[in-house]
Amino acid sequence: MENILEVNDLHISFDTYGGEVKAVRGVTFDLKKGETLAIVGESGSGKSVTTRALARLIPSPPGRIKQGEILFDGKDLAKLKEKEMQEIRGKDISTIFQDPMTSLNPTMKIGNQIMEGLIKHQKMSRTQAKSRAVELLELVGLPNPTERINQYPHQFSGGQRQRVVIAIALACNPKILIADEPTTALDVTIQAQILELMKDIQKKTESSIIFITHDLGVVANVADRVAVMYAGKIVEIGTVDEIFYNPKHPYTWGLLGSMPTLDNTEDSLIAIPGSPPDMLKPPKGDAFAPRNEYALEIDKEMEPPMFKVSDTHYAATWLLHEYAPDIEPPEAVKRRMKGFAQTGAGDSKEGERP
Amino acid sequence: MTQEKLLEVSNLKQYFKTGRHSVVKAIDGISFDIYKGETFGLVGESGCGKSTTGRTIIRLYDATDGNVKFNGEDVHGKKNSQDLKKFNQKMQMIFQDPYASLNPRMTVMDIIAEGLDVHGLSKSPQARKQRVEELLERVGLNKEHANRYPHEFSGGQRQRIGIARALAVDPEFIIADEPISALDVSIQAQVVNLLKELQEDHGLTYLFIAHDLSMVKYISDRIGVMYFGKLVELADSDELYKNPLHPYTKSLLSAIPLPDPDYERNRQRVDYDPSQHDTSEEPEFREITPGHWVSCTTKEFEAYKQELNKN
Amino acid sequence: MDKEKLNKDLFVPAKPDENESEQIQRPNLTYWQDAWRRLKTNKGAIFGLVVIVLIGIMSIIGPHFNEDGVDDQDLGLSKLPPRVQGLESIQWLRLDGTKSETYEAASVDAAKERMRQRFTQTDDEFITYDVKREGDGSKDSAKVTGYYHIYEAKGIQDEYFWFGTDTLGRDLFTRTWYGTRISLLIAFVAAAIDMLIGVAYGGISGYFGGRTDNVMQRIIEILVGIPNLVVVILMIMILDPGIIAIIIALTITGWTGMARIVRGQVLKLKGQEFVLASRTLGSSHPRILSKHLIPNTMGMIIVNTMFTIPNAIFFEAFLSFIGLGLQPPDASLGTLINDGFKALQINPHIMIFPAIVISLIMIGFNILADGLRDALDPKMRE
Amino acid sequence: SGGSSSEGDSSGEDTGSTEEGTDEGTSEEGGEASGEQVLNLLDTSQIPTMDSSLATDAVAFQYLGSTMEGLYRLGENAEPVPGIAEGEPEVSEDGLTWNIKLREDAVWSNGDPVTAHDFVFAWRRAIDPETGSEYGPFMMNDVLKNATAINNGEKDLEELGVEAVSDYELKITLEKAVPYFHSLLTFGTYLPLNEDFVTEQGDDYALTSDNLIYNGPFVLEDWDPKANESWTMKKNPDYWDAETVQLEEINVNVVKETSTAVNLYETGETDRASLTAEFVEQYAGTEDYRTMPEPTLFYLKMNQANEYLANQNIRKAIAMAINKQDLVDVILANGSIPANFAVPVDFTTHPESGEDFRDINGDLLTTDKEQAKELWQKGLDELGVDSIELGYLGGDTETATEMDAYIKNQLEETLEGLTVNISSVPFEERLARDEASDYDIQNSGWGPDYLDPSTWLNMWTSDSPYMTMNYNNEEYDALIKEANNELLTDLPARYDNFLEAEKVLMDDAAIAPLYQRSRAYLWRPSVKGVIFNPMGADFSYKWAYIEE
Amino acid sequence: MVRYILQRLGYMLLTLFLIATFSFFLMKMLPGSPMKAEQKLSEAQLEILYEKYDLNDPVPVQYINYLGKLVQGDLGVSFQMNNQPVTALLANRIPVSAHLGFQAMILGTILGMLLGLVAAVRNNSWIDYTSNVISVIGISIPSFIFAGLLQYFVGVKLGLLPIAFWEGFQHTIMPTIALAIFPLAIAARFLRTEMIEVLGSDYIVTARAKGVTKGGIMFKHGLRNALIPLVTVMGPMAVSLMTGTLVIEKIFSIPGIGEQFVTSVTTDDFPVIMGTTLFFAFFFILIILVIDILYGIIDPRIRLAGGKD
Ligand SMILES: Nc1ncnc2c1ncn2[C@@H]1O[C@H](COP(=O)(O)OP(=O)(O)OP(=O)(O)O)[C@@H](O)[C@H]1O
Ligand SMILES: Nc1ncnc2c1ncn2[C@@H]1O[C@H](COP(=O)(O)OP(=O)(O)OP(=O)(O)O)[C@@H](O)[C@H]1O
Ligand SMILES: [Mg+2]
Ligand SMILES: [Mg+2]
Repeated sequence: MENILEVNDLHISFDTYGGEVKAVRGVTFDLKKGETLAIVGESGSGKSVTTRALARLIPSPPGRIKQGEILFDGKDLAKLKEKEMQEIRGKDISTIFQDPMTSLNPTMKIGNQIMEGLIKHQKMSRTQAKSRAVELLELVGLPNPTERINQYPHQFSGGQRQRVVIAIALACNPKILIADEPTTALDVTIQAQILELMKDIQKKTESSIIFITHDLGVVANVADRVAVMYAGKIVEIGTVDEIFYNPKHPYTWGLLGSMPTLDNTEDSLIAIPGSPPDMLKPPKGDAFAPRNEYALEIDKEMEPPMFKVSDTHYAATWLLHEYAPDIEPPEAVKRRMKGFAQTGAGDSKEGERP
Repeated sequence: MTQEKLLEVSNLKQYFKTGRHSVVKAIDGISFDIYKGETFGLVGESGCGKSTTGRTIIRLYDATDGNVKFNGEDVHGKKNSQDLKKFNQKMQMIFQDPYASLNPRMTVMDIIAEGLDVHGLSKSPQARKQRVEELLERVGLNKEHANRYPHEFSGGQRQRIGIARALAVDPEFIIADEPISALDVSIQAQVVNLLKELQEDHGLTYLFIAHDLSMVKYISDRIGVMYFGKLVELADSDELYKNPLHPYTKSLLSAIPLPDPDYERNRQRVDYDPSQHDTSEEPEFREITPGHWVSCTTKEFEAYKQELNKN
Repeated sequence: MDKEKLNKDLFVPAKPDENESEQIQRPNLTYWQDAWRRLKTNKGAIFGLVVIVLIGIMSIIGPHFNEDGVDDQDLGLSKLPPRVQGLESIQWLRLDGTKSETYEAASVDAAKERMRQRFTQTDDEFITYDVKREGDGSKDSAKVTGYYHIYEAKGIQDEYFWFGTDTLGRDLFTRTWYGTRISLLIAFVAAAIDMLIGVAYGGISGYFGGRTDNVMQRIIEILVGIPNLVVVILMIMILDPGIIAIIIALTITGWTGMARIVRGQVLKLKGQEFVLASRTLGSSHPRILSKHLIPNTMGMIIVNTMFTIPNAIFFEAFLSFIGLGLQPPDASLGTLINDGFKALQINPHIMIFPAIVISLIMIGFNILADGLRDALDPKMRE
Repeated sequence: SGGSSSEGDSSGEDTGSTEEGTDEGTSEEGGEASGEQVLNLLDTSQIPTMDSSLATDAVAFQYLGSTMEGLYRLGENAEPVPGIAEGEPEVSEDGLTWNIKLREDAVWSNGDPVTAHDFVFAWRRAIDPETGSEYGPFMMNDVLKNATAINNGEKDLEELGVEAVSDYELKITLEKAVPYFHSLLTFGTYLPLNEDFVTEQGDDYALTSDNLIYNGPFVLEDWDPKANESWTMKKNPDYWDAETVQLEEINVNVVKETSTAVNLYETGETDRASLTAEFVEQYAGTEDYRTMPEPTLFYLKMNQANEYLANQNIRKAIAMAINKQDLVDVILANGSIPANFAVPVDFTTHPESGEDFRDINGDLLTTDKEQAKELWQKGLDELGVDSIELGYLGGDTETATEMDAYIKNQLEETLEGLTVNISSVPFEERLARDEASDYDIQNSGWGPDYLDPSTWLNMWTSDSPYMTMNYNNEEYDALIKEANNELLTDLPARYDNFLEAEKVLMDDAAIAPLYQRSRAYLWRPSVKGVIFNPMGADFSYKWAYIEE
Repeated sequence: MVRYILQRLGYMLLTLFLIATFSFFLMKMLPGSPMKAEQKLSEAQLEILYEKYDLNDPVPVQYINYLGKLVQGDLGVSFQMNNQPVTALLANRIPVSAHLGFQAMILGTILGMLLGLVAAVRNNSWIDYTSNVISVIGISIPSFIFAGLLQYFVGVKLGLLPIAFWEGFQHTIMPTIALAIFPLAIAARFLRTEMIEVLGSDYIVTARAKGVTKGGIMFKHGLRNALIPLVTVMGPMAVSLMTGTLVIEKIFSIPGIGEQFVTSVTTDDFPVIMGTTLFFAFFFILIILVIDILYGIIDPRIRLAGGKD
């Protein structure tokens, strides 16, 4: 399948008074046309920074892309000028941000915020843009769009605001839609509606989506492929089934284990102990090691490379090395893996999916 | 049930005046009891009045109507500041946003010790320090953290600080207002585990507010479902999950995303349409089977009974 | 992948590190101690602080640098320009004890004559001329700058007035520092009033809100509505003019701006969860105000104080100007500038030095305030 | 203008007479006028009123004087010259009845003739208590017959000692033979008013230049104090002596800031700017710089209610301890002269010898620090104390505060054990405290109201309304009383009484004279013929012209 | 909205009434009386004068009379200014002060905002530092010094602009500049601080993500959101500038209300003091109201109705 975006060995740092924060430390992935790639990972693992870098929205200073390339349409976005970038943003690459409460300008009417991109990129007149904005609001399921277009963000509920943000992002039929935790602030019913909406729209417009979240339930719902990030790196990447039913990285195990399922009967959840590393001084070796109960001595010495599990599935953990002892994943994960084996969903499954 | 009632909420109402003539009925006549030692979960969509319920119970707001009894005493009747203080010591709250609930200009030591200071619970600075360190350890932090500021912690750690603060005064009852919603999944588990542990060790009673049903189900003994300021269903957590009756509860359950791609591919979401109810009759809160209450009209009542019998 | 290079022995489960080495033991400091520690690491703020402290020290010891007292008059030494040992030779500094003037006239001689009139009215023994342009007889064609060596003319050998003297022949160095003392005092008093009354009033008004707030805000409106001047004049009846009167005049309305700002902030903060948390712990109102709300408005309070201080300094000057302020021979920077302003064209030194000091104070306060604001915010660590 | 002047209170009087004024081009023929006859002037305050009955201050009298004509106006040597009056008055033997013929060619600017009725109306209006005039009673009580009683509401207006014998003849009856009445008649309060016009205007009278009519050398235009701070005086073509008047136009702007005035002078936008000491240094010696001495005295009032100041030696010590020469040279720097007296230089002359008052009495209370110290010690011994603390009430203007600081320093340096605490208060406040006798020492000033030594000496009697310093000297009181009653018709003897009284006053050091003021100005040299009057607060522009 | 404004106007009347009351009684406590002249008036005459100006009655009666007249819009006549009606006096002088203050306010605010904007955008660059220095100087050096320097150099030395008086636009330039320095400094400082914060907020990133240009970001998105604190400080400043400034009016000989007011206070001209005070208070409260309304316009989140108890 055609790659619409390729990211190679991306490094991003922030220069702060405390020193250099290495937020992203060598991220490589690609995005295919029409697919949804979910990026999961803990708070601070570099999800947002990575994706903001794609639209060159890293505040600079203090942020800078230290190295790596972002290939889109044959252009390396990492090296484009701000002016050229302005042409791409909103038109080819759109972004939906995490917090619907703060990502809309509180003093500007909703309509104007939607129209802005249309007028700039599609060279529409105001009236054209306006009717398009109404269309978009209808599309994202807002009732009374003609009236609401003249209202301000505070007059919208959280779910409605998030839809507006989505409408803005969709305005110019972008080739890539980056959704940075678009539903974190919403309650489940609204979240479900929005996820459906996004899938619908993706079907219609054939756009590719990068979907950031740390809610694995949401990932399971939307993603075709999943990348798991930890401490500025992708530690595991694969199809959604591979990640959920055959996870290889202990961090992925931790993530999967910490979510209770409705039939969970265990006394306690599998929590990942400790807190994420300080990106000012990322630890030597495997960044996850200090919190990893399956850590090997080598984790303290050396960073693991990406081991290939299947054509689509890679993971960066020494546990996959041939020298590594056989380590049993936790019960909950094993249960999943069992199910995976039963359904027979394997590498072949990937091929069946669009 | 023979369990001892710790908290009795009856017909509680909380209206907010938002304009000269407009009133928001944030909670509109809800009643439930919480038993000693249990965890009572309260779920519902954002803005349905969960936080308001918690805050009204702990007297952050003065109730518009109804009453709350704690240990048999009317909470809202108390006016004397001495009584109030005692009450504040017995009932505590953990807040939704672990960061916003910590004063950014206080050290963790001072934050946790605030309750001690207010209630004069520590005799000397040493005792105070010791108590804080003890609390920090109990919530899984270490005593070096006492001199730091809230922003220096991760979300999970912050929420632990909030818990330590609540524990400092040795409460019997803790209202946890969405204590995990703002946290990372991997951290949520830490906090939930901690809350459970504390409950076992100290016999605490929780009112656990959340909108994430899977987590609530995991931690709660009984669950109340709120919709638009009203309690629409209340049951044991397993019962509620197995036999949701009220259409809103069904809709809510159907919307929870599960970390299982196969399940998700086949998920059928149920939409809730409030207009499906018969509006000619004011719904009442009725017990369908023992311990399973639903807000319904008489007709619905029958229908629900039927439904349960079928299963 | 170089499997060979990897040590097989390392592929064993790691022993968990019990000693959390990353935990740095931090000294047991209170919020304020910690703020001070942070302030110390801010170079700008320290510079500001040093400037203010130096000026403060000078205001105490400066008046004693020479024998001249604040009110030692000698009309014979009236309006001498500044002269500083060692800097006399640096022309552009103009600290060589000469008065200079440039005249344009029809001819060089006419200009010189004008100069003589201006400086001595008699002879030009102590005047040196610097002819800039030879005249051709037409109007203003010649241009001459003259330097009048007034110290020599008056036979002053080894006395150096670093900032010059004023009309009464008082040493301006002494007076400037003495005035600085009073201005600083007023600045601090104004800041203190802001802090005490303004913060408390605004805090209470915002915290209790509702009717209390409404009444308290109307009171402010009334206070601001009644012109200061009326109130101030009224006070002459009760008090004699002087520093006490100034302070009271400042007290009456000086704090209203601060009160407004604090109120606004408190209104914003009082619904925050950490305040609610404190309430659920049973904290009293004063405790919530003083421990939670006020510390979190500190940034605004400090920024506002930066404006209060110059306002107070010039309000004092204005009071002196209408006769309610300092009584002669006392001086403040404000009154010195007021006085000097009149003679700006002829004897600029009378105003320039106090103006420099006041600017230094303000610059010092500003960067100190910026630093302080950061220091008081624990988030700004590092 | 009378009253305690305030140094540097620039809204006060602009009086003075210049050397130029006396030695060139002030005769009625005037000098050769050439160039555009437009004068641009500045004043330090708005004209508070143009109603001659209500006018109280120098600025008002200035513009009344330029636009109105009374019976007489002051000539170049401060002598009354006929205005509306035709020639000198006819005075009765006892000096109580004055008959004055009026010229018949004088008209108001609305065409009405100026008649004797206009004077009767104006004077009655001024003394009518309903009018609320301050200067009416001040200038007329005890002068015009029945004025005091009328003003007190005890008699009818009609009983005032003035009547129109015919349209052009005025008969004035006095209470007593006031020797200086002639000069009083030049005063603004004695100006005529056109009854018809004033009544017609009612409350609007004199609110703006449109609510006024004029009979003087100039007419006022564009004056509206509500709106503007500028006005214009145009030559009055209907003025009876219009041919003497050469100036076509005088433009006046209010400028209170000296530096602004100087800047305006520099750019040629004004022909005159008054200078404060700071600017004197810059302009002294230029041809534009002029100083104008005036008969205004400044002195320290010492309140004898204070037990220390009740001691004559202490007072004398204070009076002698201040170096007045330095004060005028350095601080004022405007030509003011040290005062060692209570009646100023160049004010009145002896009716017989024609000698100046000052030349006869000479210096009476001079600076002598040595003697001051001795007297001080003596005073302290008498009082049995070794230190004294005194309050000092000063003005709040620039020069005033500087001067007060200087005086404090002088006193404290010379007189051991003396502490002086200065209170600088606004002018109004100082008046209030003066009235309440609420001071120890007060820096005060006085300008004359008429040409007679009594304008200086009357106020120091124990029963004078101005006696706030509790000075009481029977000898002095007797001398003044005699001069104002028995000796009214024996002018030389009266004059001697005044001379004697001044000696008594100075010997007592009742006040400590400081200086006789002079004013420093920048004057365009081309402006000639402006007369400076010692009183009545007036520059006379009637004879002024511009010579290019 | 209308309702809210009416309600606020109600409060305003109440406040004005209280101010009138307090000022009235304070005024009665001022030393001296307007009739205290250098020349002593006779008792009888004083009596009549007091009668004429209603000063004879007991103070409470005077107060009632005053209020009665006030309600009819009659502010009385000036004692010192030849019985000029106070309303006419104010009506003539206030526009001048207001004009000057307004110009200075506009000039200062606009320049200050530009400076603040540039400083915020080029945070920590030399422009930023320059802007800071200008602010500090503007705050720490009083306007009369700028006025004096302008007058001397621009007026006298260069002869570019008229030195004084109020006779047309040219004449307003220098006083406007001198007066504008302070608001300029404040505006620059406040806007810079706020703008830096706004530029870091999420919706700015959203706007950038749409491809909005730098200018659009700054003016369409940033400015309006950074305006609230600016409006808060500039409001009362506008009042103090527009109600006359003693020093500048004096230096430039401008027939405004500031100078007039000081004179009236020092001469105990009660009706003028009262009139000016009431006007000042009215203006002040009005501006506060306008600011509150502006808040709502600038930031639709701030609901006017929320301004009640
Ligand atoms: N402006 C900045 N200055 C300094 N450090 C930054 C900045 N922005 C991000 N970082 C750092 O970069 C790292 C990655 O941040 P990022 O926002 O990408 O996390 P995330 O994975 O999106 O987390 P979340 O789930 O909380 O959104 C963090 O350690 C963060 O502290
Ligand atoms: N102080 C208040 N004034 C006016 N309305 C309020 C106030 N507090 C809450 N409300 C309203 O009451 C309703 C219930 O609010 P509440 O905070 O209890 O919801 P919630 O269920 O806790 O929602 P969430 O899950 O988002 O926390 C909401 O519509 C809210 O807007
Ligand atoms: Mg993020
Ligand atoms: Mg809530």
